Amino acid sequence: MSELAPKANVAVKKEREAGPWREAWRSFKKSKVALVGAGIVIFFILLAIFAPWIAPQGINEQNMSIRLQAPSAEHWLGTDDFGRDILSRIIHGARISLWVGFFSVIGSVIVGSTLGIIAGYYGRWVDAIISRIFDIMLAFPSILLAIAVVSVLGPSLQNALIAIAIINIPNFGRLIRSKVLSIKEEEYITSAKAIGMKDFRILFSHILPNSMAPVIVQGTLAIATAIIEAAALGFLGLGAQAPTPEWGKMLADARQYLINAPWTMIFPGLAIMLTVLGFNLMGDGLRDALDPKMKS
Amino acid sequence: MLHYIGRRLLQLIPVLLGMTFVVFMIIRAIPGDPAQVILGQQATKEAIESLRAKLGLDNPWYVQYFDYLKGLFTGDLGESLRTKVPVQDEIWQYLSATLELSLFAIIIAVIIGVNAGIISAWFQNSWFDYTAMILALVGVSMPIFWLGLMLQWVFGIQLDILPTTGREEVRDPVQAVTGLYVIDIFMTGRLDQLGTVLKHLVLPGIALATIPMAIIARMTRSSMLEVMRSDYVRTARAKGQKMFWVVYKHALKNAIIPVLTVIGLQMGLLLGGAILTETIFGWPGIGRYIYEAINFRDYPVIQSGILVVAFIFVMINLLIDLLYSLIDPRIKYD
Amino acid sequence: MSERKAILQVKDLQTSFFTDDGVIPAVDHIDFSIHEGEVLGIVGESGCGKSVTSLSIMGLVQSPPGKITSGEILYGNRDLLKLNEKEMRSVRGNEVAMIFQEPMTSLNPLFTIGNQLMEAILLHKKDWSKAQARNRAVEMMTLVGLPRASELMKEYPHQLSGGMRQRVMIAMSLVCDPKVLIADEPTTALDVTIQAQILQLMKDLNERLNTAVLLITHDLGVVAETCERVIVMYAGQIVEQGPVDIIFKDPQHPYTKGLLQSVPDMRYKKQRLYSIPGNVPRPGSIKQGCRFAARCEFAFDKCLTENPDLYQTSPVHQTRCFLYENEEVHVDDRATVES
Amino acid sequence: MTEPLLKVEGLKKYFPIKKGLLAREAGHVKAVDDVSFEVYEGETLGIVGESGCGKSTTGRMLMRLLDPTEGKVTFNGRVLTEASKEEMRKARREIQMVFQDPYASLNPRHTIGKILEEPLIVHGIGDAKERKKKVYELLEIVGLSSYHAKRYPHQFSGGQRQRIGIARALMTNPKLIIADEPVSALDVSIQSQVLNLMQDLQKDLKLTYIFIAHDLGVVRHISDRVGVMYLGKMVELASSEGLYDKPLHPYTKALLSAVPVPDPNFTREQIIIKGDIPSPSNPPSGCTFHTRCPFKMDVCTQVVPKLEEVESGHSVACHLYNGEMQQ
Amino acid sequence: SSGDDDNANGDNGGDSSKPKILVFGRGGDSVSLDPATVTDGESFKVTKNVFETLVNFGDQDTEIHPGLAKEWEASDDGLTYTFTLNEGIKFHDGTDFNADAVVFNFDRWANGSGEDFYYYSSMFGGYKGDEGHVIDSVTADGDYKVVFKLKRPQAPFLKNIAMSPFAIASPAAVEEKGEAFGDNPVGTGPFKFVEWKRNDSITIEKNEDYWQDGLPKLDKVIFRSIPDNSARLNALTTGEIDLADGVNPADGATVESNDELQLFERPSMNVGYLGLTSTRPPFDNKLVRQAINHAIDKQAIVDAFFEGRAEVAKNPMPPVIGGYNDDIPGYDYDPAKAKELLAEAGFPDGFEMDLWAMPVPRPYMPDGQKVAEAMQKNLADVGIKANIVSYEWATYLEKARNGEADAFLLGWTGDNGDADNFIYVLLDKDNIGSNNYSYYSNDELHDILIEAQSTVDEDARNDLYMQAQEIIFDDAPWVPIAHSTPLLAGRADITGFLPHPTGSDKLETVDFE
Ligand SMILES: Nc1ncnc2c1ncn2[C@@H]1O[C@H](COP(=O)(O)OP(=O)(O)OP(=O)(O)O)[C@@H](O)[C@H]1O
Ligand SMILES: Nc1ncnc2c1ncn2[C@@H]1O[C@H](COP(=O)(O)OP(=O)(O)OP(=O)(O)O)[C@@H](O)[C@H]1O
Ligand SMILES: [Mg+2]
Ligand SMILES: [Mg+2]
Repeated sequence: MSELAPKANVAVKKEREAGPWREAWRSFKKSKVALVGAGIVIFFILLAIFAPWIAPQGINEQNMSIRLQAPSAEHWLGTDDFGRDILSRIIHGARISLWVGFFSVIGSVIVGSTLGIIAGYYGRWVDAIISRIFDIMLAFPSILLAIAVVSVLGPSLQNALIAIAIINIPNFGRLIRSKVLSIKEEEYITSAKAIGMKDFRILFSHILPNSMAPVIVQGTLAIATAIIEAAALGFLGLGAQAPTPEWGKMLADARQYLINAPWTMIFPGLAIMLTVLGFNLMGDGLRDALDPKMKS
Repeated sequence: MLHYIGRRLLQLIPVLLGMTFVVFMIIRAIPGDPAQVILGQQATKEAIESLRAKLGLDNPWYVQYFDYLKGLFTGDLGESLRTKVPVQDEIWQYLSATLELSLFAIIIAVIIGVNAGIISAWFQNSWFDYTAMILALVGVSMPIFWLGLMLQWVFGIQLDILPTTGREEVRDPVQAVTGLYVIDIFMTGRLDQLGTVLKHLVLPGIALATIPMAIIARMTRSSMLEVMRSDYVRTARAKGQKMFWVVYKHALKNAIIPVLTVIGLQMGLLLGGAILTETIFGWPGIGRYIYEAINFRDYPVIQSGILVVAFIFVMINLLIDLLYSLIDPRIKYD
Repeated sequence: MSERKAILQVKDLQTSFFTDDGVIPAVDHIDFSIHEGEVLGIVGESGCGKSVTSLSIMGLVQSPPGKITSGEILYGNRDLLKLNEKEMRSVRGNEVAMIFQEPMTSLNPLFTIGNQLMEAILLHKKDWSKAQARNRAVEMMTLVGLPRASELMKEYPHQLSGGMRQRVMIAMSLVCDPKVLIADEPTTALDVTIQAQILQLMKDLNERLNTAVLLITHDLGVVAETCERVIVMYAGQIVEQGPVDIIFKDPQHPYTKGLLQSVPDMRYKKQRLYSIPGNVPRPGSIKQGCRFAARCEFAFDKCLTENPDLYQTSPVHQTRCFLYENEEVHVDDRATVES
Repeated sequence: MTEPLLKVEGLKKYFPIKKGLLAREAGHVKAVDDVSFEVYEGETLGIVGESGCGKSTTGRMLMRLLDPTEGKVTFNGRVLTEASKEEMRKARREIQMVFQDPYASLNPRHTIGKILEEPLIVHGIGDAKERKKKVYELLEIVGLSSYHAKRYPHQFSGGQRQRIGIARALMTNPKLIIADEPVSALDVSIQSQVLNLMQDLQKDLKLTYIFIAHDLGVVRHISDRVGVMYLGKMVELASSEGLYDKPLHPYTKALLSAVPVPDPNFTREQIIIKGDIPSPSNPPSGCTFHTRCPFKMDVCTQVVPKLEEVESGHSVACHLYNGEMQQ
Repeated sequence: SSGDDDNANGDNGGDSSKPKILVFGRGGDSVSLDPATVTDGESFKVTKNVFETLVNFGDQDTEIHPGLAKEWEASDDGLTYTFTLNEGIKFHDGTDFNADAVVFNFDRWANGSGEDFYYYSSMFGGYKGDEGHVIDSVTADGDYKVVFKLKRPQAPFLKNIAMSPFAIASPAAVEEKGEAFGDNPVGTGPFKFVEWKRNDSITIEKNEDYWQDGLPKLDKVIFRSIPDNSARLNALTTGEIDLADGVNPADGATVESNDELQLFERPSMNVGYLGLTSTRPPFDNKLVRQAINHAIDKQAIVDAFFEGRAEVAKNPMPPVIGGYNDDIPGYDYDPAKAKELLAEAGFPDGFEMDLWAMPVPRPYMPDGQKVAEAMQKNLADVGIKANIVSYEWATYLEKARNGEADAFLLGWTGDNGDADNFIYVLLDKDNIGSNNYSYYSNDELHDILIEAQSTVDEDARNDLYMQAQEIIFDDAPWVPIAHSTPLLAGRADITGFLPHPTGSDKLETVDFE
């Protein structure tokens, strides 16, 4: 870089600003709602990264003598039935939810996209088989599928993550498949063929990059859903195991204190809602920025 | 048209068969033994072995699978390992409970969601639009079980104005005819029960309706916005038509098609996905039925339950597809 | 030639779009009028503001982001811009009707042709019975040369070809005997043979019903064959205006000249086409000077700094170019023009 | 007589229409139905016709972007219709295409530099530096500048995009360029720029064009010979003077008379033909134009007229003329 | 009475002839209403009120009282029992209850096979013809006398006979209904079966011809399943149900502070424990097991997660059972001692282990997950890193039974209040692979337990069990945690409700004030 003349440097920068991703970022920036969403998401990401330093307490510092205390100066969000600081647990819990959200979605994107591309590109019986598999998975009530998967693998955070990833595979698969089908018909693909390009190159250098925008949007929204699904599994006792401060599990554990100590129940719920809201807002903004024509 | 339905139904067969196979394999992969569950914690090993033999669980899986399929083709959904009740005898009772709740929820969701979406699109960027869309986002962001508990806490316990569990006042039960109580009370002439039946529907209904309502509202809005920009809407206005009719006649009919898809999908999700709501509100529905069957490793119930839910899901979507052709004369299925 | 009354006068109309990228004055202070029974053409390249002009007259500019920021549109002695929504509705379709570019999408695909035609009638003829409306609809369809009119009433738009749909649109716009018909590129989407049919039809109707027609197009050939007077627009402004035979024979504005020369003529083969250098600017992108200056081979310093007025170069001819600044003639009443 | 650069014989494309329970083929759209013509080196062959008559389909089949149902395409002595996939891919270096919608045919996520370089990479021409040089060279040739290479398609105007499309087609030094409505999407003032560019390039680079369009003025301007298509068939083929000055086929006559001329004083005998173009899935029997033809005879409804040369270099498929010759 | 007046959806208002309906909310539905065929408590909860047994347990204990039989006599060798039946009792279908009916029922059970009558085969050593079958014959001696002959003495015979599965069903109905009897139960009990909405509710109504005068007090009882404990309590609060089984200990105080509600405690006859699989290292080392016993702060657990409504356990059976050894000191909470023992066992730095937590609440362990969490902390304090593991209940049981767990939480509720039903069943080597989940095996203990089974003399028998408990204490195969007092809650105006330690409550004396 240093070898470039300053003028060239400016020019390069200016040109780069005009790329489609830059354009998207520019229009994303314009949406206040999307920025609020991104703000919330970044806030929780920071919480997750710096949890050990931010949180006043660790995950499992039990102190039976201060069980179920209402929010106070000392414990902003109160304490739970082990006398642990709820705020601290929520902060640590951000790690879990984001982790599950991100990685389950990455898992479904990888598997789903691969299947979707194969189906969309090769068509015929390959498509028929893969599409039928997607149909089967979609017709399966998703929470039951998750329960079944977790039952097979045993309850743990990791398995909940796998279950959620599996549930979402057909969504991404279908999305990519239909995208591939429509991009296949685009004129720039015809023109790529017309210059004598090989299929493989068309697939990876033209079709794939152009299908990414909706995947990113769908991915962001799927993170939101995944967080809720993870919480639901946690709530059913099929997710993270104690003393992991998974938000859904915290909620489940707090159920019996709904009347006596509602704060144990309200705050983890709010944490889930806020995070999910953040991802949803951001996904919406991304959709408008990246792919205005795509519908939810 | 009939051809089309025929083809769709034909296509259904491999999907449903694949489904039974997947379910069959999954539930047998789940550790835990029905015999153990049936006999409980106290059971001896021998007792369990002999029960397994009696239930035919010691046959190779393919024998069991083909037996099950054979049953299916003769309309036999199998019988519960635990209660010995044939699945087809009791499934309707659960299904109808879920159907009633889901229908109630989807009706609320459609009425409110569609109208909110329309008004938001009509008055784009107004305060109503912003409020409705933020609420819709909050709606899809709320864990349903949390919402359910909060509703119980507020309306059931703090305000004490609505019942929190079940479908009916058990002291004065509804005589089930169709299983849809709102209809049954008309058939049995017990209109006085209407109030309690509806009251029982309210909280679980709201909990269940929130997410579809939000999704429908958002979908309607974006679909309406697109349609409102179309040439024929401009034509309608150029004729001098009132905005209200432009929106509700010309635009809505066109905008509703993608919304219908969403409604169909959501209805399907409600059917199978109401487990949490059903658990929290003590609703004796199919979700809980299957969930409990999973806990009890009641294989035939799980298999047939999921099969029935999937079947209804697929049928709803077929119905929605047929609805399209009613709405849109361009869509001809043949 | 007879003297005709102006039926619709557009005065100093400015319509702007308030977008994220700034304010776009899509129509920038234009004045013109349509006379009873005449066919007035507006030509211009894509994006020059033709459609926005017509939508402004109808009060159908999409808002937000669009807004009429100044001017008057006088219909008779009423300013359409001052009417409330209800009054405006009674004008739309009734006194001023409009047909659009895309016959494929301008009819609602989910309602029958009959339904849509009768809707247009019953909206304005409140006391008519359905049967009356149906008769009228069939009558109008027959008038525009649609075969099997009464059967078509029961059919849906997708069952009709593009030419038939455009005829339906024309029939629909005429059901209430409007005084003014605005046709925004009514034939652009059609094939030439069909275009010829539709243009012929419009000319016939104009003669028979004496409806004033504002024909918007980008095709100079269509203007030459159909219109009496023409307005040439460029980047939101009128750059030249006058009778068709004068403007086509003796164009004044360099843009009009260039445009006429760059069209390949089917009748003979030119060795090389004239081409105007550069691109069509987006409205609002040129802040200073004549909007055509950058592409104009006659441009001089003043053109780059000042925006020329529309100079009256003859009683019937106006040009927005400094070259004609000094040839201006004065006419007392611009509304009454001899042609 | 020299060998034609491209020879097309009996080209057909039937698209199946699927129907019913098991998606049986219930019929065909006869998009292109037995079209033959030749293109000579250095000339421009124009193809005109109304929408849906099979112009694009023909163009695409020449490049095997669509596989013909029947027929033979010979390019430079090679039979393309029998070439393997790989051979065909290589042949595309010599035949290139320019598309109607310049925006849709450029990958929105690639820079112009990348878009232009790609044909070279695909055909393994030159090293990185040479390729870059060639990109800049062509940008200049089509009237853009080298700094445009870093931009994305959406940052250009329609005319500029079409120049890019043309530049891309020229990257591999092709012999033949098939231009499918290259100016239809452009404004008049831009259209003339592009037409001029194409003419200049043809002269400088000795290109051969097949120029597909529906605008008869444009076709006349650019073509040496013109073929008129109607409903999948070539109904008339002649030198452009011959065709425009003395059209033979009733359809050609009607077409020519329907084109509005930008001269208010020009009057001509207008032949307004009635009705719409019939559907290619159910074309009329005999001569497909008989349903709209003002000169319809009995034979027209039954016998398909053949494209026959009635004057030197002027062929027509019409019983009015074919009959003459028979008598 | 105005019993129903404050009920949220009360019907007809307050006239005194209004039927008294009790809605009993509970955690699950019954499996079948033929008590002989089922094993689950939720089925017995209903059948207990539809059917009756020859002899009854006490109202809140497992002492034996007359039931359908007004008196009985055992021979000295403990091999013959003669029951004299009450006269004039009719089944709900109108047929007579008599000696033939009793014989019919016992024959039906004895002729079973496989798992038809699980409790019969497990309590009486199998079916007719089996090696271990205890009952030699059951014969009628006239209309109202039944004679049981045993092959060998069985100490808890009467307690067994009193168990819900051995309730007498109408022979006519059994024969008529066949397989469907479980859906149409006919007994002699205070309530008659009316309707069963599966997974939702079971309705039984007053048996007007009940043989005990003035009983039952209620006109109707509706058992409703509401799986979630909190939801069930909510339903009670809002008046949708009148009585709630399975109240979370945490909610005990809430109920007590609510004037409209009252709290019931079910007398404890259970044990909750942490099993240490003694075949898995390092739990094969007695010192390690003892160390863990010292490491866990049982009192704190009881205080926090049983809300104090339990007794800290030191033996594998609760104090109400005859033969309980109160002299055993128990392992006190002593982390230092625990560390010492660990060091002695060769684990000065502790070790890592899996700690299995029950996924479902059970009366003996209201919240296994939380107990495990507390234990995890205790173990961490002595250097043991415990990872909490949980499986779905069915899986959990199967895996634990296979000995796959290092340490697991579990518990037991007694069936008949006999020591054998705890110690032998849970800790004898015979029951490894069945209810001896901890794989504990001690031959000395085995001999004692076998001897006790056939010792008819009460005191001698109790001595044997005292010894047994000492052995177990020393070997420490478990960490006994608590004998809980399961909670129920009901409307304040409920009277005469006496929760039974076995979990099956008789409702004939229940009334509204
Ligand atoms: N909804 C809108 N939002 C923002 N800008 C708009 C909108 N509609 C029109 N414009 C702007 O107004 C200008 C004029 O548009 P208009 O549709 O009148 O052009 P036109 O002359 O009809 O072109 P065409 O021949 O393409 O139909 C365009 O440059 C466009 O940028
Ligand atoms: N993939 C396809 N499947 C079925 N029918 C097709 C397909 N492609 C084209 N057709 C049909 O073939 C006919 C000829 O199409 P083609 O695109 O070649 O026409 P065209 O002359 O290029 O028209 P236009 O001027 O509209 O571009 C049309 O009727 C069209 O509907
Ligand atoms: Mg326009
Ligand atoms: Mg084409």
